Order: sequence, then C-alpha cells, then structure tokens
Amino acid sequence: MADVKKVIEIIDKIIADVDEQKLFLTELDNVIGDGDHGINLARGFDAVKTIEGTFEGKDIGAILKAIGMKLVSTVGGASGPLYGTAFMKSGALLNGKTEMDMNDFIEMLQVSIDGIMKRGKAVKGEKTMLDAMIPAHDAIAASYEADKDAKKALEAGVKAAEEGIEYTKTIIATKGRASYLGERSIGHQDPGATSFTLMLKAVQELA
Amino acid sequence: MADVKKVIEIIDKIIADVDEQKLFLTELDNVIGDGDHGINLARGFDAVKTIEGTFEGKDIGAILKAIGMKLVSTVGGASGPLYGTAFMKSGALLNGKTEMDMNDFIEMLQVSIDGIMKRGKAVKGEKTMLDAMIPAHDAIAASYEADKDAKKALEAGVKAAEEGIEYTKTIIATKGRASYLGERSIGHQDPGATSFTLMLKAVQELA
Amino acid sequence: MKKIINAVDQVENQMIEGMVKAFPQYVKKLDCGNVVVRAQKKTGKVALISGGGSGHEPAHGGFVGKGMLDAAVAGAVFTSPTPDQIYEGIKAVDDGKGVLMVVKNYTGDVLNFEMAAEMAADMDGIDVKEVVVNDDVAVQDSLYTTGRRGVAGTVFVHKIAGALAERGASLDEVQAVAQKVIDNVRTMGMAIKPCTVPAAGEPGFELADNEMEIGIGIHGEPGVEKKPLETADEIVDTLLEKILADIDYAGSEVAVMINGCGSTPLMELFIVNNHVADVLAEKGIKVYKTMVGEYMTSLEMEGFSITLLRLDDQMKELLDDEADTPALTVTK
Amino acid sequence: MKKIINAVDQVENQMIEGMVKAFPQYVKKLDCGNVVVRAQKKTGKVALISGGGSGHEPAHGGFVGKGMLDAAVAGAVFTSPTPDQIYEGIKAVDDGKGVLMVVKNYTGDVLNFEMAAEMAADMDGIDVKEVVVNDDVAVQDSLYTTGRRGVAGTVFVHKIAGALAERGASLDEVQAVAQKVIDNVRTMGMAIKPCTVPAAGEPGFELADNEMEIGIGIHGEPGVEKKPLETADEIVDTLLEKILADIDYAGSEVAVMINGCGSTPLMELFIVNNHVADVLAEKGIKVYKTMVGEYMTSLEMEGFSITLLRLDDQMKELLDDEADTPALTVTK
Ligand SMILES: Nc1ncnc2c1ncn2[C@@H]1O[C@H](COP(=O)(O)OP(=O)(O)O)[C@@H](O)[C@H]1O
Ligand SMILES: Nc1ncnc2c1ncn2[C@@H]1O[C@H](COP(=O)(O)OP(=O)(O)O)[C@@H](O)[C@H]1O
Ligand SMILES: [Mg+2]
Ligand SMILES: [Mg+2]
Ligand SMILES: [Mg+2]
Ligand SMILES: [Mg+2]
Repeated sequence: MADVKKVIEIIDKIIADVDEQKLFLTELDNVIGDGDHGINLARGFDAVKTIEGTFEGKDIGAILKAIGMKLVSTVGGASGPLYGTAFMKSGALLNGKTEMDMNDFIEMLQVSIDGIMKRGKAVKGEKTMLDAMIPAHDAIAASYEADKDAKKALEAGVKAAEEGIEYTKTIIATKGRASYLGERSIGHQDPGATSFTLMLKAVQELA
Repeated sequence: MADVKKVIEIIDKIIADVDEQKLFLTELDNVIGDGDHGINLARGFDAVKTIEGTFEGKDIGAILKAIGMKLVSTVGGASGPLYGTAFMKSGALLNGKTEMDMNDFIEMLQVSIDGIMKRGKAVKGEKTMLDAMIPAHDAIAASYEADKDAKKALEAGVKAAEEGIEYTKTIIATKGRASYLGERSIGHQDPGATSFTLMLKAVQELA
Repeated sequence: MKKIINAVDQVENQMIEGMVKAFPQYVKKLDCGNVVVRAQKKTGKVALISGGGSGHEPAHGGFVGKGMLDAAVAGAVFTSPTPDQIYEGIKAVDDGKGVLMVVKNYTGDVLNFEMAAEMAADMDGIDVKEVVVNDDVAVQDSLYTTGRRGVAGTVFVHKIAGALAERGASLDEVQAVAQKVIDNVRTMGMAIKPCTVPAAGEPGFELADNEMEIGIGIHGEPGVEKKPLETADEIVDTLLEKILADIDYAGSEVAVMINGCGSTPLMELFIVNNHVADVLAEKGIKVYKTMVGEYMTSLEMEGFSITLLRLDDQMKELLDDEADTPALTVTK
Repeated sequence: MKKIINAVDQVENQMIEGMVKAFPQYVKKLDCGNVVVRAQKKTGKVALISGGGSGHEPAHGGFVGKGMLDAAVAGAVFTSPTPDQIYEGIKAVDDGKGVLMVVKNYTGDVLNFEMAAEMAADMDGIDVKEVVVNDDVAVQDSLYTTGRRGVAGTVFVHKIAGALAERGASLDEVQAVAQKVIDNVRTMGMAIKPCTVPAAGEPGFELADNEMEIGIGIHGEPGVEKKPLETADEIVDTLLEKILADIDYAGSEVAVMINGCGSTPLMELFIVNNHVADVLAEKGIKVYKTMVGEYMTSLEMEGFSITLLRLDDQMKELLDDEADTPALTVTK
C-alpha cells in the first residue's frame, strides 16, 4: 500500500489540504463550536511541516509517532490530544515498519479509534470525528475482506466517512463543545468528522 | 417692564424653550464640547419648575436667587455655576423689588456678566456665553439710553446676541472644553452663547 | 475586526510578555511557552496550576501569586493549552507536596490537562490531582454529555483552594476544598455584543441592535437563547432564577461575583449588582462578600455573568485569607 | 445605543447604589446625593475628596478607602458634580485637620469644587485646599487657555497624597506632595471606538472601521487627530513620543499606568504594555511599578492611555504604602 516515501507524500497532501480547508473547517466549528477547528489543525500540521526534515531515515512507525507528538504539542483544544493520540497509537502499531499494507492500515484505523474513544470517553453517535472514523473503518475492512481490492476498499471508506458526516447533521452532540447547544446542534455537520474525512481522502487519492 | 407675575411668565417660557431646544444645544456641544449643554440646562430648569410653588409671595430678587441656587445645585458642568451665579447676583441686585424696569434689567445683565467673568476667569472673545451677553448688554444699554424704548432696546439686544453667536463661529475657544480642540473649534457656534440668546429672546417676547 | 494589536499570530505571546513585564514582582514566564509561574517559587506547599485558552484575561495569569495559583498555562485564544506546556508548568511548581490542577470543564482543557498529568506522573513521579469546574447553569448537566461548562466560578476555586494550599494543607485537603467550592458555585451569563477571535477575524455570532444572548459561555460561542434586549433588572431576574433553581441557597451566606465579559463598563456592572443585591436580600440570602469587575473575560465581548458561591465557615475564612496577585489582592 | 441599564435617568443613582451594596465594608453613601465616603470615618487626618462626572468608574468612588480618598462626589455622566454635593462631602469628611480637593482640570469641575470650598470656608470655617490635575499632553498648555486636561494621572495623585494623609501629615504637606505628583505626571490616550452618554443616545464622535482618534479626553469627546488605525506598537510610539517630549524622564524611575478606557480587553492592554516596557528600557527609563487595567474610564469607549509618573524617593515610598479600596489594594 505505501512505503515511507508514500507515507510522507500523503502527509504532505494532508498538510496542504488542511491548510486549504482551514477556513471551511473553522466556519463549521463557528456554527456549533468555538470556531477554531481549522485554525487548530492548520497550526498543528504547519508545525508537522517544520519537522519533516527529521523524517530522513526513519521508519513509518517513528514518523507517525513524531507527527502525533507534534500535533499534541501544537494543536491544542479537543482535537489536538485526540488526533495526536491517533497518530501516536498508529506509530506504535507500525513501529519498525518501512512498508505498510491494507491490513496495517485497517488496524491503524482501529487503534486510532480505540485511542480516541478512550481519551475522549466518547462512543459512536455523539456527533464527533468517531462518526466518520468508525463507519470508514468498518467499510474498508468489509470491502477489503470481500475483494482484497485496496482502491475499492478506500473508496468505500471515503463514501462511508461522507455518509458519517451527513449522519452527524441528524444527531444532537453529546460530547465536545457542540453538546452545549443541545437541540440547536442538529442540522449542522461535525467539524472533526469533516477533518477526518479530508485526511482519509488524501490516503485514498495517493495510496 | 415686569412685575413678579411677568417674571414668572418669562421663567416659564425659558423652562419650555430650554426643554424644546435641549437636543439642539446638546448637538452644538457635541461638536466642540462634550455633548451635554442642553441636557444640563434642561435638568436645571426642570428642577426650577419644581420649586415654582415656593415663589408665592416672594419678591423678584428672592425668586431669582432661588432659581440661581437651584441651577447651581442641579445643572453641574461649567454652565451650572456660571448661570447660577448670574441668577444669584441678579437676585441680590433686585432684592425686595416687586417691579423691575429697563434700567434694572440692564444692571442685572451687567452684574451677571461680572459674576460670570469672575467665576469663569474669562473675558470677551474666548468663545463663551460672554460673547453673546456682553454685546447684548451693550446694545440694550445704548439703545435704551438713546430712545428710552424698551421694545426697541430688547430687539437690539437679541440682534447683538445673535451676532455674538455668529462671532463665536469665527474664533478659537480658549475657555471651557471647546478650548481643547484648538483650531478645530473654529466654524462652530458656542452652545453657551446660544443658550443665553434663547433666554434673552424669552425676555424680549414677553417683557 | 478592529483591535489594538500588532499581528493576529502574536497576540498570545505579546500579551504574556506584556503581563510579565508589568508584574515582575509577581510572575515570570517559563521558556517553554506561555506558562507563567510565581516570580519566587513558594516551597513547602501543594502547588496549584490552572489555565486554558487565552482571551480570558486576567484569568489565569493574573491570579498567580500569594494565596492563589502557582502557575497558569495559556493556550492560543480560546484554545486549550497543550500537554507539553502544562507538563512544564507542573514540573516547575511541584515541591514534592503534589500539584492540584484546576481545570474548567471543556473537553479540550480536560484532555490536555489529563495528558499532562499522566506525563508528570509517569516520567517524574509527581503526585497530580485534578478538579474540574462546571459552574455554568446555562447548560444542562447530564451523565451522558460533557456536562456544564466551567466559567467565572473558577476564580473562587483559585482563591479558596489557593488559600488552603498557602496555609500548608495536604494535596487531598486542597483538592477536597476545591471540590467543595465547585459543588457550591453556580454561574450564568449573557451578552449584548459578541467578540472576535483575532485569527478568525469574524465575530462568533451576530446580534441585532435590540438583541441579546442569554446563557453564553466564555469562548465567544452563542448562548442558549437569543432574545430581545431587556432592562438590566429583568436580565438579572432571568439569570438569578436559573442559578437559584439549581442550588438551594435559602438561608445561606453567599459570595457574589458580577463578572464583566471584557468590554462592559463598570457602571453597568454596578447597576447589575444593585438589583442582584436587592433580589438576594429579598430572598433572605445573605451576601458575605461581593466582587464586581473583570475576572474571567471573553476578549471584547460585552455582557456579564453572575456567580453565587454558597459559603460555609471554612470557605469564608479562606476567602478572607491574604492574597497578593496582579488581578486580586486581599489584605487582612 | 445598546446598554445594560434600566433607564437613562437612573444610571448614576443605580451605579452608586450598586457600588455601595457591593462594598459596604469600604464605602457608604451620603443622603444628599451621589457622594460616597469611607464606611468608617478615619479621624485625626487630613481628608481627601475628589470627584467629577460619572462614567469614569472605578474613579472616583472605587478609590475611597484606606490610604486613598475619604470622599468621592459623582455628577451626572461626564458632568461635574454640583457645589452643594461637594460641600456635603467636605463637611462629612473634615475632622478639623482640613480637606484637600483633588480636581481634574475642567472648567466645570474647577468652578463647582471652588464654589463648594467657598461654602465650606464661609459657612463652616473648614480649611479647604485644592490641587488641579492637568496631565493630558494631548492638549497644549498655555497661560491664556484652560490648559491641559486632567485624566488618568489623577489616580496617582489619589494614591500618593492619600498615603501621606493616612500617615498623618498636615494639609500643606499633603497638598505639596499632590502638587509634586501633578508636576511629574503626564498622560496621553487614544480610542478606536467612541462611547455614548446614556442621556444623549448618540456617540460623541464617529470613527470608520479603519480609523482611530489620537489624543482623546475622558468625556467621550473627539481627540486632537483622526488617523488610520495603526499597530499597537506604532500607537504606543506616537503616544510615548508626546509624553516623553513634555518632561525629561531620562535616567529617572517612573510609575507606568496603562489605563483601559472602558471596553478595551485586558489582552490588548498587556500587548500595549509589552511595547511600552521595551521602549522605556531602551531609553534608559527605569520602571519602578506598572499598573495595567481600568482606572479612569469613559463608559464603553475602546482605547487606552499611557501615564508616566517621574518618581523620587518620597513618591516611591508613598506609592508602596498600604492601600485598601474597592478598586486598588496594595499590601505591604
Ligand atoms: N470527547 C470527544 N471524543 C471525540 N471527538 C471529540 C470529542 N470532543 C470533541 N471532539 C471532536 O473535536 C472536534 C472539535 O475540535 P476543535 O474545534 O479543534 O477543539 P475544541 O472543541 O476544543 O475547540 C469536534 O468537531 C469533534 O469531532
Ligand atoms: N470659563 C468660562 N467662562 C464663561 N463661560 C464658559 C466658560 N467655560 C465654559 N463656558 C460656557 O459653558 C458652555 C458649556 O456648558 P456645559 O456644556 O453645560 O458645561 P461643560 O463644558 O462642563 O460640559 C460653553 O458653551 C461656554 O459658553
Ligand atoms: Mg473548536
Ligand atoms: Mg458640555
Ligand atoms: Mg477551541
Ligand atoms: Mg459636561
């Protein structure tokens, strides 16, 4: 699926996409949160950009771990520890590897979800990034299991994540800042679910 | 010229006119001062209204003194002590009188001017109420001296006061808040000169 | 956006620098980011650390000093600080007697502070405990949500727990009294003008000339209800009703805080307090102490919050203990 | 006009009532109007009285208390109080050692305070002296005009003269030190947003989104120059240049006050101080003490002023003396 070079390429695309979508993500967060999700992530991924020089000679696990630590120490807010945990757990999983395959990726999504659920004490259906992550993982795993077709599986994953975003519009937030709005959060999509989907799309496009 | 009843009539008209011109005077003060001259005077003359019941049986001097004290204790700002002093000095001048003639009025203007100049440490040409008061006094005195015609003299006084207002537009304020504006005070008429002219017009109309 | 600043990405740094330069007798800044600690480390006591996003000034750096906090960590505007910063703060102030983190109940704050505590415990063996302030009655509390937000009542936690720590109490005792304050403090706020996060450039919500937001938080977010603007007394009635419905204050003594959101003239806060005092007197709630001013702001938001803390003898005593910080000084 | 008030003709009364209800341990109100005096009259000392229009909160009522004022008189918003009120204040605080009036240089204030002093001298034989504060360098001083305005520097007069009075000095001594402060204190301010006098309903001036007023006073009046908005550092440079040109501060120690006009977020005041501190350091002017906050406001005006007080040993000592008032507390 991806070697070290490919992983860095994907990371580069995520950095660029987050930057491009910064205002959009912030605008989403403005409606049901505090209007900083795009700003937070952009600050974090801009910082990741600055450490890319240190990736030289590192394996995928070490790179993902370094990214996770950088995100934790620069993003702030709720999404910082959550995405940071996801990358750090993924790094631990892929420790020593210089190549990863689809099974690695599926497992990586799983440990990310587990890490986020544990840290954020959230489950599916609370209008968070998990509502894109969990369906995406499940769709990718099911599709890949059935067809062993990475391209097809990732497409199914992106589709499931996008459906997850749509789903977040229909539910009340019970975690994160949007939960303070109660019923008023209905009708609006979750910024974190949106930013996760953006990252998954980068994987789909380049992997 | 006026008995007690007439004086009270004039005072009533001044109360009504100040109230009517409150916004206009305030607007003038907004441009070169702090935007409260109309509010200040209206607060004072409204308070004068509340003590009219005590005028019963009092002479002109006592009434003017009571008005002066009321103004001092309710107007505030620069104009409160100044107009208050004018009325109190006038009251002292007309002490015991139940009738006043033109000569009394001319002398009343003079003691008012003297009182204001002393309290405010101002002279003619500093863009204050004095720039309407002094020419008005002089015109009334000259006209009355020549013709002994009260109506004509008061008309000349109002004309001179109005010219005084125009004159204040041409000069820099060196006293009062407008003085902080320096050159920027040129082109705008002085609120105090305007409020004095309003009072003099009430005298002219009813006396 | 009209602000007296230099650059949107410099506001946090320059704010902290400006604060430290103003109050070198009280605070100094750590090298690792926007973390301020007492200018002279006070030893032999439990250390208190708090923090959150910037934009709440004087919170929290303004409360670092004798009888209150030992460290305050400031994130980007309205964004929780990161664990590494908090971790450095914890290490700087610990003196072997443990550290109490006073965290406002926001997912971001809780997650970042907890990560920092894990780091300090795992790597340095520091005894770190936490309390989570959740005084905002505008938001429903529920087991299945994140619960109420932490807002201005946090300052009472700083003052009272800070006083007990200064007296030399143990970490458990300090945590217990902090939790007692949290259990007894409730707040509700409103705004007539929103605020603009510098990096965002646009206000967090819009209000027409005759509208207000009831139940706002402290991050520029909209409140729970948009309503036509009312008189100060009517607004006070609305806020107090919610607060008084949440805890039974009847017959008790309270500390009152009328907190300005950042651009509310003090005149208006006093007008608010005039009616708050009357309503409490009428209800037989005795006011032990009142604070009126800016303690927990939201940049240039215009509005206020009312906080009531139900007191017992211990809290009264600790409230009156000496404090000397840039933003709150209490003499004996 | 969007304000948290009840009625435009009630703002002054309700503000004072709300202040007195908040701080009964510090102040009480006389029956004769908006005059506040210390809750417990301090005897055996020269009494200090100050005041002016309302709308400058916490000035002046917030500075009544130990080590500062004995009485503060509040007129209508931005309007000098009347002589009868001031006279009652003078009578209430005199204890036979005389009364010092601290008056800001505005015709209205000067006239009303002087009339009150005449009344107190004539009718009650009270020894009343006066100082007139004129720290605002935005306005040219001249023998032939009313001279400079009195603005935020007044708070340093309250603090230092108040401390000397509290120590039991004579009226002449207290007047002399107050005058020394006046001779050594300079201020200049700016605004990015005007304020609205409640009774007027309209702002005192208009500013476009990219404009600021330089050299504003404290009554909502326009400044001496309207300019395109600049960065905080550039604005500081402009204000400091005027201040430093007026007095030779070179090599001296100063007290600095960064005063918010009413709706300036503390964050921005700290950003301002960050550069003020740097410029002063660069010029070799040593900062002895810095105050950052709202001391002399103009309702909800947004902007700030910088005040520099050139200190000598006596002023330094008195600045550090204990003070305990609602708005300023200094511990030893
Ligand atoms: N407890 C949680 N578990 C999982 N995700 C969460 C949780 N709380 C918030 N989130 C996610 O974080 C996103 C908000 O991130 P961000 O705006 O950066 O942080 P903050 O809410 O602190 O401002 C939300 O849209 C949501 O997807
Ligand atoms: N020293 C002075 N001598 C005479 N008149 C003065 C003096 N200072 C101010 N005035 C008058 O007072 C008027 C302003 O009054 P007002 O607005 O009520 O008081 P303030 O200036 O205190 O707000 C000015 O227009 C001017 O005519
Ligand atoms: Mg957010
Ligand atoms: Mg005026
Ligand atoms: Mg945030
Ligand atoms: Mg005035």
